[in-house]
Amino acid sequence: MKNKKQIDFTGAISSIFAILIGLLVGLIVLMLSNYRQAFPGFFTILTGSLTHGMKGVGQVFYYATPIILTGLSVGFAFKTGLFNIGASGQFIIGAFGAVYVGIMFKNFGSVHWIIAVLASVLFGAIWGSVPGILKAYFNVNEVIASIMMNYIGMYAVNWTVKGYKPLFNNLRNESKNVAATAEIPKMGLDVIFPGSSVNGGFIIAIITAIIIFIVLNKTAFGYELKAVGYNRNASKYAGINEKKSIILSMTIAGAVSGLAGGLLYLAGTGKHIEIVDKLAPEGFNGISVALLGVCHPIGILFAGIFIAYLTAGGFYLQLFEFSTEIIDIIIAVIIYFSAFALIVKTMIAKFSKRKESKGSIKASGSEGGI
Amino acid sequence: MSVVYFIFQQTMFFAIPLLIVALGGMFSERSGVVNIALEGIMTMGAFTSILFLNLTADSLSGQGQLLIAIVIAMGTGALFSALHAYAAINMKADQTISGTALNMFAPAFAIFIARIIQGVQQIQFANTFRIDSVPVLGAIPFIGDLFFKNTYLTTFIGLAILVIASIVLYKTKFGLRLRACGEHPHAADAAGINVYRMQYAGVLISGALAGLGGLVFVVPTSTNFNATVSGYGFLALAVLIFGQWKPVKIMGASLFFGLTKAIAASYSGIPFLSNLGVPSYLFKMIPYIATLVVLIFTSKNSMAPRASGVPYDKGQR
Amino acid sequence: MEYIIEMLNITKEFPGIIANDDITLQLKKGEIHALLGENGAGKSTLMSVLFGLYQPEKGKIIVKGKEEKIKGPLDANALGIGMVHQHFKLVHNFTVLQNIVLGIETTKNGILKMEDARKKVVELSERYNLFVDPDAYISDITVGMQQRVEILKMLYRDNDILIFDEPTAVLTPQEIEELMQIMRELTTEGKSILFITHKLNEIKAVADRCSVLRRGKYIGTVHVSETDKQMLSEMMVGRKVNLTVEKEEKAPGEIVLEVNDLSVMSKREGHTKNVVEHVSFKVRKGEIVCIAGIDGNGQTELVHALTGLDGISSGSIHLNGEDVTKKSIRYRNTHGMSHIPEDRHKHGLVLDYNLAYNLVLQQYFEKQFNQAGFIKQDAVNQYADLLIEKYDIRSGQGRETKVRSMSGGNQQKAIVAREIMKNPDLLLAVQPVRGLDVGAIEYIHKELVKQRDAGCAILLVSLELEEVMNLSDRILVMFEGKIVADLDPKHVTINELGLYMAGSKREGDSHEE
Amino acid sequence: GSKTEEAAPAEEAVTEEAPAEEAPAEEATESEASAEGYELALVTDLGTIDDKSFNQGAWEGLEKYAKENGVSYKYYQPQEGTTDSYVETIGLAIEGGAKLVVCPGFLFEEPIFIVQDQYPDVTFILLDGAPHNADYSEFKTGDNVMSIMFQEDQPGYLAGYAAVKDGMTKLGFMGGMAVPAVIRYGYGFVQGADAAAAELGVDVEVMYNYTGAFEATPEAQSMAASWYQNGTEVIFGCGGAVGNSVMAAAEEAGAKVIGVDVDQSPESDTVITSAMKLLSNSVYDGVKAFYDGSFPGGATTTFTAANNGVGLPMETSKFEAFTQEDYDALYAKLAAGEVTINNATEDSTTADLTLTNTTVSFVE
Ligand SMILES: Nc1ncnc2c1ncn2[C@@H]1O[C@H](COP(=O)(O)OP(=O)(O)OP(=O)(O)O)[C@@H](O)[C@H]1O
Ligand SMILES: Nc1ncnc2c1ncn2[C@@H]1O[C@H](COP(=O)(O)OP(=O)(O)OP(=O)(O)O)[C@@H](O)[C@H]1O
Ligand SMILES: [Mg+2]
Ligand SMILES: [Mg+2]
Repeated sequence: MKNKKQIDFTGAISSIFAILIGLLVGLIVLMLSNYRQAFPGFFTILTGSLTHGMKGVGQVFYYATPIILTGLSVGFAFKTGLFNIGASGQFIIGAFGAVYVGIMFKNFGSVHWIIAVLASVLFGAIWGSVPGILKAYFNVNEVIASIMMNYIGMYAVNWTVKGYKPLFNNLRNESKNVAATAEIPKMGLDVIFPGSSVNGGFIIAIITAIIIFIVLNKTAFGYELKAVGYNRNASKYAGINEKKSIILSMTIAGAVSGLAGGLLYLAGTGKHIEIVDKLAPEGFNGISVALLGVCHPIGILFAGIFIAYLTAGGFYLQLFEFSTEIIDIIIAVIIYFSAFALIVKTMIAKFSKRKESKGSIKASGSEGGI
Repeated sequence: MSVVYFIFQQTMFFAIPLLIVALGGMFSERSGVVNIALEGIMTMGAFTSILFLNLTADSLSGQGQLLIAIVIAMGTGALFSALHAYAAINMKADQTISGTALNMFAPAFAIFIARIIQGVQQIQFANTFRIDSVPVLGAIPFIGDLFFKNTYLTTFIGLAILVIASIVLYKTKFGLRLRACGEHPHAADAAGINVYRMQYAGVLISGALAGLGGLVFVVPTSTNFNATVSGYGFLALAVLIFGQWKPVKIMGASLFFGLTKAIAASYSGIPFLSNLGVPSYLFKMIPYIATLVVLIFTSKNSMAPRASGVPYDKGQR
Repeated sequence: MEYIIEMLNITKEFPGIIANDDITLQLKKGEIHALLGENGAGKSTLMSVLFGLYQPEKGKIIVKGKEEKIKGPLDANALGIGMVHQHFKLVHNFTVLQNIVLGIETTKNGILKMEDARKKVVELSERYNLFVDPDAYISDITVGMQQRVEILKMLYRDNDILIFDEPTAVLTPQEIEELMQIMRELTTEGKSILFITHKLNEIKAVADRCSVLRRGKYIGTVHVSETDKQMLSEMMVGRKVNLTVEKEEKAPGEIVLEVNDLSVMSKREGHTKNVVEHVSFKVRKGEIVCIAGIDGNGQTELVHALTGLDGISSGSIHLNGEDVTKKSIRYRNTHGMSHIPEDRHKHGLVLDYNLAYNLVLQQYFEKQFNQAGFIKQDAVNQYADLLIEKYDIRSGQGRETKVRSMSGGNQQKAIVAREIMKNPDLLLAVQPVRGLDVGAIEYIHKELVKQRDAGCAILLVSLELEEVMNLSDRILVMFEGKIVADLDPKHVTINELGLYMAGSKREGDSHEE
Repeated sequence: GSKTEEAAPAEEAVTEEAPAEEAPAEEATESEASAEGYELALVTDLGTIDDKSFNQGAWEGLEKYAKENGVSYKYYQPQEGTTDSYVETIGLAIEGGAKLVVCPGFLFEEPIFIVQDQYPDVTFILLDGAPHNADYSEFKTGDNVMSIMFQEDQPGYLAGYAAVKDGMTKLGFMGGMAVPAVIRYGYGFVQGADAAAAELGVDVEVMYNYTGAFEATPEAQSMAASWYQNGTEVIFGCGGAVGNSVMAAAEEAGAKVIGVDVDQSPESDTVITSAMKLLSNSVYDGVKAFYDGSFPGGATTTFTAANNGVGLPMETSKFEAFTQEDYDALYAKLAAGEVTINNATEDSTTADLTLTNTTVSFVE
């Protein structure tokens, strides 16, 4: 009866198992395409970002920032029973909010960037809330609503940026530069990682992950959101306002994706909203990050960093005769095998059952909860 | 009148691939497996079949070449989707995860292989498949102009698939069993049906159709393939849900989507529409906004297969 | 070949629990063999092993004298074994006919041929008095009808070994009577039946022999004719069980619940109609008012209206004198109302939460478990352990058990514990002991009486006449959405009550007689 | 089979020169052994080297020189489309041993402005732009930088003129993204058509649109098809793969296409001519000058008709009425500066062009 709650490491173990297989497949592909450079190439994937000093590490964190956040957005929604495939639209709308404030409001001085970031959160939240509202009140499948909102968001942003002169740099067919005051401060990271693009956004991402972790696992609010995700009827029975919960879930997910957009476009690296009719890939990468991180906020944090680290490795892989798509292949394989978590868990459970005495074994029940 | 024919034909270019792929998705979901990998499977199907078109450009052309390409596209799609089936069915994997992995894998793989084979990632092909006018049928007034002129074999294949899909789903043993698996696999199992085998069939059919959809999507609209199907796999997913997982409604949904997309893309060449002075971005957004509005009115009772997306586990209730 | 089925030394383990521990069960040809045991004793598990859903760790199964490996329902069917699961395995959007033929369809040129099947089904249903509309959709027919479909499924397959897992828990008394009749008929045709039930009456009524399990272990097999209910329950629980409820007369106190002219509209296949029609009644402190009626006469809708789960079309609801007609569910829950719901999986539990979290489902937000928005995990754990101990909720891993993996009976206990421990002013209990073993029933009935004695007003909805007669201080009979009688259990017989419920007798009738 | 196949990175040649020794960076490891290998480098913007546009044209020029002279070469792709990332990628190319880096596209204006001082020993060729800082307040082209520009309005003008002279009066222009080079092509095209229309005394209509991406999409195909079906005779497909969609539509409608940047006639029989800028020649010349020691650093070279840097491929063109003589005459006038073309890309629309016989329907 007196089972102390034990931390469940099986999720992490199965992710590591998937990563090992993915890397192995990557190595095989490298060998098949060019075996002479395969090992140095492979080594570069693993160490590329580490052998360029603190700058390389800083770059990994910089690239990790937006995908950690879209990953948190997707993962958070998953935990509450919703599939937010609309991170892409929320991301670009959030970016627009930030860029708009960054360009138009020039008199805010040192709090300018904070207001711009808040604008991105607000815009993303509004965009995310729409599928939530449609689901809560009209039972519209959130997957299809999110897909539609992706396209509407992309077109709306392109239309506005292009159509509104003060925002549009017509020489480059993209948004203008934001004011210097709107750029995210480095928060000391430039001292640790000199020469890299990493900035305070990374710290904000970490804080967001921790907040989401606490909300989901320690608060009554998180209890409600998850309960609604698992069983809408029972939640209603328990007096939870399930409509409100669904809307709030999507709104928060949207806000986090919007934040991702805001932080990226305010990073001061020369990123602009390009007038291209193409969905932002960061949103879809968020799905991968969330899944690799088993939808756990802290897992997502590491998954985001890991994928950015591999991508950086792929960047340095260009010093050899390989095309960088190998990295995408490796990541895809990793994600594929991370889907086998359930089986791996069962195997772990069987294994530990043999070792431990009965009674303290985790059930191999259905997890994953999407 | 020619504007009507024109819009109809353009509508078909958008609607037919959506129809084929969404029907594919329907088979998978009706068997209980969510397939969000449609985008990736389309990419793979288009990749191999167009590579085939490219490689045989000197020796083959016309409908014969297209038919072989169709077989290749379907075979590739089925093969590729087997990865999803294995994960979802044998490994009881989370179906979103393995679908996402496939979506990510396909373009990377297509580019990687294209570069190895021919150096560049785009694959050129010669489109020798358009039918100016179907013999005899093309001469029928109105109907002939509408259906049998300036068309592709694939349009008819798409419509044939619709008919076959409806019959298979509702009139055959296979369809009955498939639907049972998607609604209540334990019931199917208790009735002596091999749920795993039915789900494999569903996923493989979805793969074959999505692979074909990839080819059908690319052929009329470009002269090369660049490892992407521009999000049409996700749109097909939307069409599937919009069409309430039912063949005829899926057809309706893809026509609706195809029509609004065709108008959005071609309004500038249609004097009546271009004179309205509606900004092009609004036209571009209309298909998506209209879909949302329609969904608001039609979603009250979801017809989603109940067990779709839940890995089937004998032991569980 | 005396035994048609022999399950020898079966052992089946789950994480943390041995569900079947060296169990032996022998079924004779042509007999009805009851299987009895507490909740979680391992009955369903044992039957699932026989039906091929689980593979046992140890033991062997001999069917018709031959040892068989049953790897799945397909194998089971081939051996003539059919099973009616307690949670029916029917496809909700298929017709009756489609459900019956599923898996053994006849086709012509690849196209389904339903006509022969239809003929055979009609024949079977006539022969066994199992009338159903072959073209009705499962989602449109009653639970009793659905069960007939399940039975027809087995007959259609010519199964001769039939397993019924708690078939009666969801049936009305009339339906139960009919089912027993059918079971008897089936055995006269040489079919053999394994019958799981918690209701000793039923065992006495139809079973030839009865095997008893306790905590995964085999206790013994007896001839039903040579035992009585008391002995059976003692075998099962391991102690004496008091099968009748003891309660003292008590004068009811102030009004806790007052319902005035309540109507509920419901949309069913397009057209709307009143499923609860102008209902008015009161429940006072210290009384157990029972709503009796055949399933589907508006009880569910009435309760959902009282709790706020569904809206109403007219009328008012007062709780402790306060008008709560427009109040939220949460408001009612926190102002003295408790609710043991009818559908424990749909409403009562979050199956993927652990037991502890489920035990605070109505209270996680209260000060006791909540500080500045944060859940006090230690308090939750302590509370959970308390309830588990007090109500003897059994599961593999205590409060950390995913509720989904618990046996149905124990799931029910968890809900009852949670709702009673709230110390409500008004307890709405809808079939609170459905699926529970006699020991647990005894306990819960005692708890209900204790609540009543402590001044709680209890509104009990039950389909079981015996429970109604035993427990209630007052009986309201519902028929077609109306309350057709307000009776005193001491002045009415079970038979009369049945007539009221069937709509063939109305209040006032007795005076005219 | 198309010409793009030539654009393959010549792996054979290069891998042999990638000896596993010595790395330049501080933290030398074996993994970087292949550094020091690639003397000539090209950094793409977000496109790939087979984008049928800047990247590809530039790559072909670089590759041609490298192959002829046995120099090692390689291209690099940035991780994202930001100035920082371009700078980082140029850094990687230099780490990889580059002595000369070709940067095609105006997106490199700012990155080159930064790296020209950061790597004074490395030489850069910037196509389609001039280095400047983020807010355009400072322009500077270092001695180690050669900036190459094209007057795209001239080939555009030639194409438009030729089409109308060839008897067509309903034209279309489908650009990719509205970036300066594309805009210049389009404006030149319209004005050339107008000039010919004035000479012939006919009225000309031009449908005009920027699709918003350099990609082949069904939407682009559909728009082109709608124009053709509405009577448009030829469409100038001006934006990388957008042209492939236009060609697909033209094949269906039995209509004509004008290609862009390079001679696109091998890609489809519908291509009647192409408005070319000799990207690959310009890069070839630049690289050659670098090795000859005559690198024109610090200056901007503009390729125009005057230095034979733009034109139509008359050998492969399929004109009926427009002759080589007509072409030569107009070309000479352009070279001599006798034709003025409005090529102001900033804050102008097609409505700002002065046209006499041409109406432009701008499709937003
Ligand atoms: N798949 C499973 N995983 C884990 N534990 C299980 C599983 N199935 C059953 N159990 C456990 O095995 C025990 C026996 O369960 P079983 O369902 O056989 O009991 P039962 O006799 O049918 O009870 P009831 O009368 O409540 O229906 C229970 O403690 C239950 O929690
Ligand atoms: N997801 C699951 N994980 C583990 N065990 C499960 C799961 N679902 C069901 N079980 C177990 O499987 C057994 C058989 O299920 P079944 O529906 O027959 O239960 P039951 O106890 O007879 O039903 P009831 O709830 O009406 O009492 C039960 O003991 C239950 O505990
Ligand atoms: Mg049971
Ligand atoms: Mg039970």
